[in-house]
Amino acid sequence: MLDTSRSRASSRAGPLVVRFAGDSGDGIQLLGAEFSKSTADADTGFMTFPDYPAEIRAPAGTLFGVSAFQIQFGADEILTSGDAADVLVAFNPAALKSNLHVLKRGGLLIVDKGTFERRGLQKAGLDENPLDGDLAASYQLLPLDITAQTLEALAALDIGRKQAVRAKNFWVLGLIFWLFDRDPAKTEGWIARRFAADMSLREANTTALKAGHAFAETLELAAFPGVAPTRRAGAREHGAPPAREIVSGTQAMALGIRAVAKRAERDVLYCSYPITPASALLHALASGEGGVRIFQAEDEIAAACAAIGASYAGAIGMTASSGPGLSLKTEALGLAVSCELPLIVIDVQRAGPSTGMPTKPEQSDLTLAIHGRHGEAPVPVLAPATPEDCFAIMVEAAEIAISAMTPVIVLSDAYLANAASDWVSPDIDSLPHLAGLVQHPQDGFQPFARDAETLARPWVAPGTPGLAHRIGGLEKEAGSGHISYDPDNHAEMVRLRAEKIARLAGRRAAAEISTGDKTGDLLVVGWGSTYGAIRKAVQELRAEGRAVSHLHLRQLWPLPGGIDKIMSGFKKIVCPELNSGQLAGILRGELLLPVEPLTQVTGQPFRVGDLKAQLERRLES
Amino acid sequence: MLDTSRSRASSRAGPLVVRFAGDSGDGIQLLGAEFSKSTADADTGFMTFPDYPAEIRAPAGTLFGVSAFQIQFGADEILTSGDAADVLVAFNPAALKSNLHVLKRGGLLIVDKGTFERRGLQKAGLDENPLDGDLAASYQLLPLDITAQTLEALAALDIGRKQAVRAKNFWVLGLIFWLFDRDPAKTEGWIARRFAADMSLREANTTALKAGHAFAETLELAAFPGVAPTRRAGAREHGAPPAREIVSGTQAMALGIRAVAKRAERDVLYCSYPITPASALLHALASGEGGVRIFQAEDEIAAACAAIGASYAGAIGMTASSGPGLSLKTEALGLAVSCELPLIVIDVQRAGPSTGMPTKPEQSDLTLAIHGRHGEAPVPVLAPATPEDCFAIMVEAAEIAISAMTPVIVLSDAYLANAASDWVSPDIDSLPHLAGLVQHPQDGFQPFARDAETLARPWVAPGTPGLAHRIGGLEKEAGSGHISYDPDNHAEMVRLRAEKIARLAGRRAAAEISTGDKTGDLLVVGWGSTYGAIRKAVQELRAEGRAVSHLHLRQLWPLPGGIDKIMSGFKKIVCPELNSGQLAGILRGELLLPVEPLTQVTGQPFRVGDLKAQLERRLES
Amino acid sequence: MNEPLRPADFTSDQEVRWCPGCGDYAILKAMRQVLAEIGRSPDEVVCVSGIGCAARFPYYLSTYGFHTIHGRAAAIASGVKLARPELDVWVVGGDGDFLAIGGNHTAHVLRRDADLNLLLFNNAIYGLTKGQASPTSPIGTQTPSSPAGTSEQPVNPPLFALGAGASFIARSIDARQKHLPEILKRAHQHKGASFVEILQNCPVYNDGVFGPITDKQEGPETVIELEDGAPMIFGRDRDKGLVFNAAEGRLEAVRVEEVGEAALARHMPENAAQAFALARLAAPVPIGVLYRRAGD
Amino acid sequence: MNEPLRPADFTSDQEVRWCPGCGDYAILKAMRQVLAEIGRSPDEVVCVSGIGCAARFPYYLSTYGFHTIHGRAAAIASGVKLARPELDVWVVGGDGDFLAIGGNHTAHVLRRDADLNLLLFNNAIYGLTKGQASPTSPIGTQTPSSPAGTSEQPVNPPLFALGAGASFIARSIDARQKHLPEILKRAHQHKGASFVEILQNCPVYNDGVFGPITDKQEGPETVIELEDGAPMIFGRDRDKGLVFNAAEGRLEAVRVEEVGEAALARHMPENAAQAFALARLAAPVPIGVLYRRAGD
Ligand SMILES: Cc1ncc(C[n+]2csc(CCOP(=O)(O)OP(=O)(O)O)c2C)c(N)n1
Ligand SMILES: Cc1ncc(C[n+]2csc(CCOP(=O)(O)OP(=O)(O)O)c2C)c(N)n1
Ligand code: SF4
Ligand code: SF4
Ligand SMILES: [Mg+2]
Ligand SMILES: [Mg+2]
Repeated sequence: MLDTSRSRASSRAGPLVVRFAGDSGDGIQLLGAEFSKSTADADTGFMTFPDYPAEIRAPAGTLFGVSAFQIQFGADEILTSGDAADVLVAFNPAALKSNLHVLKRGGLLIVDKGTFERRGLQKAGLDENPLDGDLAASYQLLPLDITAQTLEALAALDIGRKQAVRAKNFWVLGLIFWLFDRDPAKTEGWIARRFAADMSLREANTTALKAGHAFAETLELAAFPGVAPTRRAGAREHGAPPAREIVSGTQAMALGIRAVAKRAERDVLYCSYPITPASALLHALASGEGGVRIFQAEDEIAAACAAIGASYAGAIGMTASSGPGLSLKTEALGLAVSCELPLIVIDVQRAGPSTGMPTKPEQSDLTLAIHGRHGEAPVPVLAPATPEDCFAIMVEAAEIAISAMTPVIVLSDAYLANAASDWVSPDIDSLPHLAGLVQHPQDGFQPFARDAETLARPWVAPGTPGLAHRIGGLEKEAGSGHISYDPDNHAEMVRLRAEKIARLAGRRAAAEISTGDKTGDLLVVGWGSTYGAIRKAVQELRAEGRAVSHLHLRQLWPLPGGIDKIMSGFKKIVCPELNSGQLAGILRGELLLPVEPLTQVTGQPFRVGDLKAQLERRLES
Repeated sequence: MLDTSRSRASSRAGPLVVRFAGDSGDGIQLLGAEFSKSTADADTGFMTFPDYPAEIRAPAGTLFGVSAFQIQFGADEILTSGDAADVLVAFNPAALKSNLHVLKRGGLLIVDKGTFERRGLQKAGLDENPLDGDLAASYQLLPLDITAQTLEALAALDIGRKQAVRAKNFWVLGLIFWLFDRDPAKTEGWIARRFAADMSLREANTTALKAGHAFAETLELAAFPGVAPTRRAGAREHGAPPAREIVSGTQAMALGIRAVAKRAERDVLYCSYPITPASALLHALASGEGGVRIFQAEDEIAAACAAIGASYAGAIGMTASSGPGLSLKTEALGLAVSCELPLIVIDVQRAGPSTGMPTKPEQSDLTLAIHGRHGEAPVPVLAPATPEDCFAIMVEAAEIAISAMTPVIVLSDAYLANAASDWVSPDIDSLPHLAGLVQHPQDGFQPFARDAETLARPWVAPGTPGLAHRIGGLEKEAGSGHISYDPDNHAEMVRLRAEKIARLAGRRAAAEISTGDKTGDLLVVGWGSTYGAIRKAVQELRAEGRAVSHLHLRQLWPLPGGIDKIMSGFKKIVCPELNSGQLAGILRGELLLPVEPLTQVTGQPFRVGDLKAQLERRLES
Repeated sequence: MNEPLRPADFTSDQEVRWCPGCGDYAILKAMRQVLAEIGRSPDEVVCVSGIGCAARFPYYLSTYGFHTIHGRAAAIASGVKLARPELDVWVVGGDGDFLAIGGNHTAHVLRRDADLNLLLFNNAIYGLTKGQASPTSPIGTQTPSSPAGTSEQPVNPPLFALGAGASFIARSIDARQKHLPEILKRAHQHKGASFVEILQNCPVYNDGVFGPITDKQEGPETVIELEDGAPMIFGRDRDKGLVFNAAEGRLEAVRVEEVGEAALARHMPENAAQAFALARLAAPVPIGVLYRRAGD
Repeated sequence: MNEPLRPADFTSDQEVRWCPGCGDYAILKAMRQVLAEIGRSPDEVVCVSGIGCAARFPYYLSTYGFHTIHGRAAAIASGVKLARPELDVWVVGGDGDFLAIGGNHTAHVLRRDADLNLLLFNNAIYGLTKGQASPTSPIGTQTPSSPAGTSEQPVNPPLFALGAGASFIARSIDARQKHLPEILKRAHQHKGASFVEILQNCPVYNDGVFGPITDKQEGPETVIELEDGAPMIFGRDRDKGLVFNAAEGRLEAVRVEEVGEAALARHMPENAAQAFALARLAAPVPIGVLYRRAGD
């Protein structure tokens, strides 16, 4: 019997990380999703991250065809999908080769040993069979004949070999369920529903699931100690346990967009051209439900323009893309700035420049979002911090867009879009009522008259009786909106457009430290998807007695109020980013403080351990 | 007889400014051009600025149809076309109304009084005839019946009335020649050549010219004292007086582009889509001479892409536009960055955002040029300081593009493009030999191997035997250029691309103060077309004993070496720009110094007087 | 708004700023008349344009108007129509706007058959930017950017529209103040995307590019007015007509007396092949509804 | 390089990464063979592509190659050809690349008739981005972005090319390893822009979208191979043919025995009207050179 006490020990100290890796055809993502659901059902907090291959359908068994899924779950607040895995299941040699580095020393390594034959090894570019080596010296190696076991379990069923082999992900799921003391019943129910139309598939998967579970028991594998249910604070606040769902950043964003349509009492027209990783959002909205219609345009410029047209016509125009698409939209965004139309622009960032690494996360479109238009064309920029924050950020973006009559850019990224955790569905009806924000024309309507507080101009859609008017991208006379080349008018309009955005800083929530004290040795300023990793690293440093705090910006432009005051409380300010120091540069320029960049441009999210080590170094220097 | 002694007095103190204003159909620009030539012939320094109406051909006599031309000339170094005019010639009421504010108090005001009748006044939106008012109290009013005088002079000729009226610009030219003691002979020669094909036009214009001259003499108008010849220093250095020409920024840039083709020994493919004010450059190059071919593309994206294709194929790809076009090119530029191809991108800036004010200068595309691409995509940015510098900057841009295998953005603007002065044609053969910069493949050719010093990769065009290879916008493996998703490789490539650009700072000339001492109370940092106005304002302040110096940046990115050192010598740093403070923001972020913006976003160049007053205020505060 | 609307009701307070003699004036006049005849309130009409002389159009109408960016009017109008299908949406632009930078949006809007009325003001030149060659400039056009004359084959707008899958293709001429309003009205009636090419003279940069067709004298000899179902006849004396050369798929001009009226081709706007031949016909220039998709 | 070149000489060292069964493999094979037959050194050949599965093509050839950005290959290739007219320049892209984002460049390159060979790999889907509808997807195509099926009329690529003024328009099929190389060679021979639509199966996202035409059994019944000057005959038993219905300008399928071979239309690639009819013909699907401009 294997001794899993080492990993048990580590599990008691903190959360656990499990990683599944196999061929694209092995059903790894499905396996991951089902394990996540059971984790949610166990009332345990978690965060997942799927790691797809870039190729559509690479040849089976190759290195570039490997698909992986990682989940971290456990007793504490779970902030990332984990730096390193406690358990790795490798479905073939390629999966082992490309994922082993993620497994902790001493972690549990389960491999499908039957796949480690000549062809499999060759496809993975391995000269020798690693199972013949000294893996067991570093890991708790558990070589199982997963494929064979699955086939054996399904031998009695009337299905072909190919189909039977496909059930091996459920066999592994059963095994893992046993390891973590999860109840397979719900999954059986799901299988029954999912494969209702195909009795033989249903039976095969259910049988495999049970067989894997039984196998683990028979083997007397030492189960991991039950991870305590850890419904996050607040979840139980209001009596009955609220419904919990698993959402990725993409799904949360889609829900947020529907919430905007509801609270603004206007249609949303979501205009996009497919691009990885933004297309997932297009798919999530494609049903056309909830007041959100989609328009798949011929390119990104058309998408941005159609959204502008929709906003001009009184709907809420949204457009989404990734880096190359945002680059293409820059001219159109300038028009929306000049005509002062509400518009929401989503950029799911990926590694650049140019086509770059389309499936990999990066935060390198920030300066483009802030500065990427000719002329003086300021635009507010927001970024969600976590998958679930992708919901709230959309509502905030709409609030800004409508109340200030401006385009707003929301910067998500490939990590946030795909990472998932569970959440309690937000109560949409309790959200702010966006319909109330609309500027109603006063007597003596002027399309470029302004609200005294917000400086917003009125939003009067075509069709409104008696208020027909003309707008355009040439400079406009303040008030009347007529074309004007007057020097002083231009200066005034440039000032007004800037001031309108600058005032948002005062109207919106001030910056606030999210972890730690108001003064200290080191302030770590982050933005976007790095929230979890930074928070965790800061928590760990604080646990070690270091005077470190974390400020996470959700509003990148204009910088939120009070940020200078916060910064003045620290000896040193470090800004970790998945780029070459873009926010750091902006903070330096705006605040004239020696904010230090801490950059990683690898197309990978920060690892908590790396970040912590780097921050430690900064504390010392 | 009028007393012009006041304006004489002022003329003695400094240079003179003459402004012609009339209807678009009055031949104002031609008049201005001929007067400029005579100024150059008189060996007097000057700077001119045409002020066209935005409309193509506005109805005659209207305010928006007014066309103007201003020239400053005189004994000192002439740096701008002048804040205010000593002499204004107004051809009609609309011209008077819209140009009078430019005339100095006490200046000479010549008007064609015959045009001040009911219809003319009405078209100009004037209820009363200003000539009936008290103009004479503020100006030396000289109402002449220009049209009638011209008609009378041409009465003997066999031409129609309409044609005869058209000659009035030459009548005025004759008058002005007399005023400034210029010899009409050369202009007569020019008329003879220009209208060689049309005897009657030739005669009409010559007659009008002589008549105007004679009229001034008859009237015993007091001529302005002869302005001394002031061939600029250096012009006579090399023995025989070199040939002098009048060039606008556009013409100088076109010559610079031809010089690049010659010195690089490669074709230039200049790809563009028409846009004001960049199209003038397209026109200047359209003949296809001097190794520069043009390609008028279907849009700006295609223009940028065709230029990239040309560079990939071993020619020098150039593409030019104005703000909206630069916005559209952003995605393509990212490709050139990623593939490390030489490319020259010219942006003749105009007032934005969006369509803005197409004919008006502004410097508001700087942050777009520096930051306007998704992903980490650094690009060098240069800006010429004067019309003639538009020549040199092209050669420098090419030197950078080829030696560092990178796109380079050159920021000109609507003012520089149109302003003209005279210059001594540069000796192209003495320019650096750009052909020598090309990286030749060593043994074991790798498309992404790098020169140790410049970090440039080799430029190997298709057709080169034995070196066929593939490049693209996906991340590339260092050296081989193969597609790579490796995290460390990506980090390294991002670093290399940034370092390659950063090294230019060291390889190129360090920053240098252009006016004033190395230390002082105030350093004025400018860039681009504001050079003349800033220099003049600083000169005047220095003449008044203020410790002010001027640093003018021609290289905006990467910032030139030594800039921090220079800045440390001053108590205060002010950055005047025709935008909302873009360079100031960059300097603050890069150098962490409290650089103060001094902004003007009116679509107008700085006036020396305004600038001086503003700088004075900064000195005091 | 129960009284009949007049052209003046569609006139904004903005001073019109085209060059004297520009063909755009005539188009504006026709449009105001048509809008009045259609009879919807100015508040229910939207005019979207790109950038160019033509694209100044919306400022001169009292309807809702959006003067956008160069080439993107069709894309923006698509968003307007998706958001507010009940409004009448007109899209106006020049040959540069619709066929150079905006060519792809034009093609896709036609393919999608969104219910927009697209009016192409074709003056075969870039007017606003001072006269460079456009995609419709005839070969040999000398301009500041093509001093030796252009060498590129021009776009044929109706053919382009046919290739893009348009469901309604028409052509008229700025100066034809009877014909043009008629065509605009039919474009408006058509459900789906209507593509109307209006030959427009730019007296400043491309005067007379369409030759004698706008001429009172020469016009009837060089232009053929298409009438649904009628034999294709033209000429001041209606003495010329078109026959269909089936072997080559071409329409050819003949003297009526030579072939007899019965031999003339009849204009069947739903016949795509005929539309193809009409689109390719250079002399006489066909005006009217060249194509309308069957059932549309 | 005096020995005859072989397909292997045009094979790069990069591992091909399309999905198993992708039609792109067959096109690659045909292309390597054709390049060998053409016989120019790989150093004198450039392959420019945009982004998409199809656009990975250049990596797998040993020629010069440029994998650019989505939709812009034609524009970039124009610059390459202007700079180096002596090189053979091929432009490769998918239906999204050439007809969605890149539609305008495709149209203008065809209009200008630059001497480029454009190969459109039409799988009627966006492959690389995981299966959204493309401009060539048939109405009703269900995809993640069109779960209820598309409702937009698709682009007809040869018709689009005709509308743009192309001088050479051809079509072939990935799996036809005799026909495809022949067409590629003719495209290469043509001076001016050659537009070749290659029907390409995407087994992952749009399997069988072209129905039975790639099928060994059904193919001959549903596809007609055009031969210059020859009567248009098809069918496994060569028992069917096309007649030209001049009144409607359509080609119609008939049984040869019913009308007699003499009544069949002959394929005249220089006849634009016939090309128009061929472009619009859905059954049988015409392959071969649909159009070649006279004199070109
Ligand atoms: C992105 C962009 N590119 C270029 C321009 C410059 N521009 C304005 S209008 C125009 C073309 C005008 O021609 P056309 O569309 O035919 O209209 P016309 O003036 O002839 O009526 C151009 C190139 C611009 N405003 N924006
Ligand atoms: C500017 C830009 N927009 C969108 C994308 C995403 N994208 C890449 S390929 C592609 C379309 C692929 O379809 P197609 O051109 O038909 O090629 P296929 O993959 O089917 O061969 C899209 C939308 C991109 N890379 N760049
Ligand atoms: S330039 Fe031509 S198209 Fe433009 S307004 Fe003048 S005449 Fe009309
Ligand atoms: S997704 Fe389709 S087109 Fe792309 S490689 Fe796979 S099979 Fe081929
Ligand atoms: Mg035009
Ligand atoms: Mg495709």
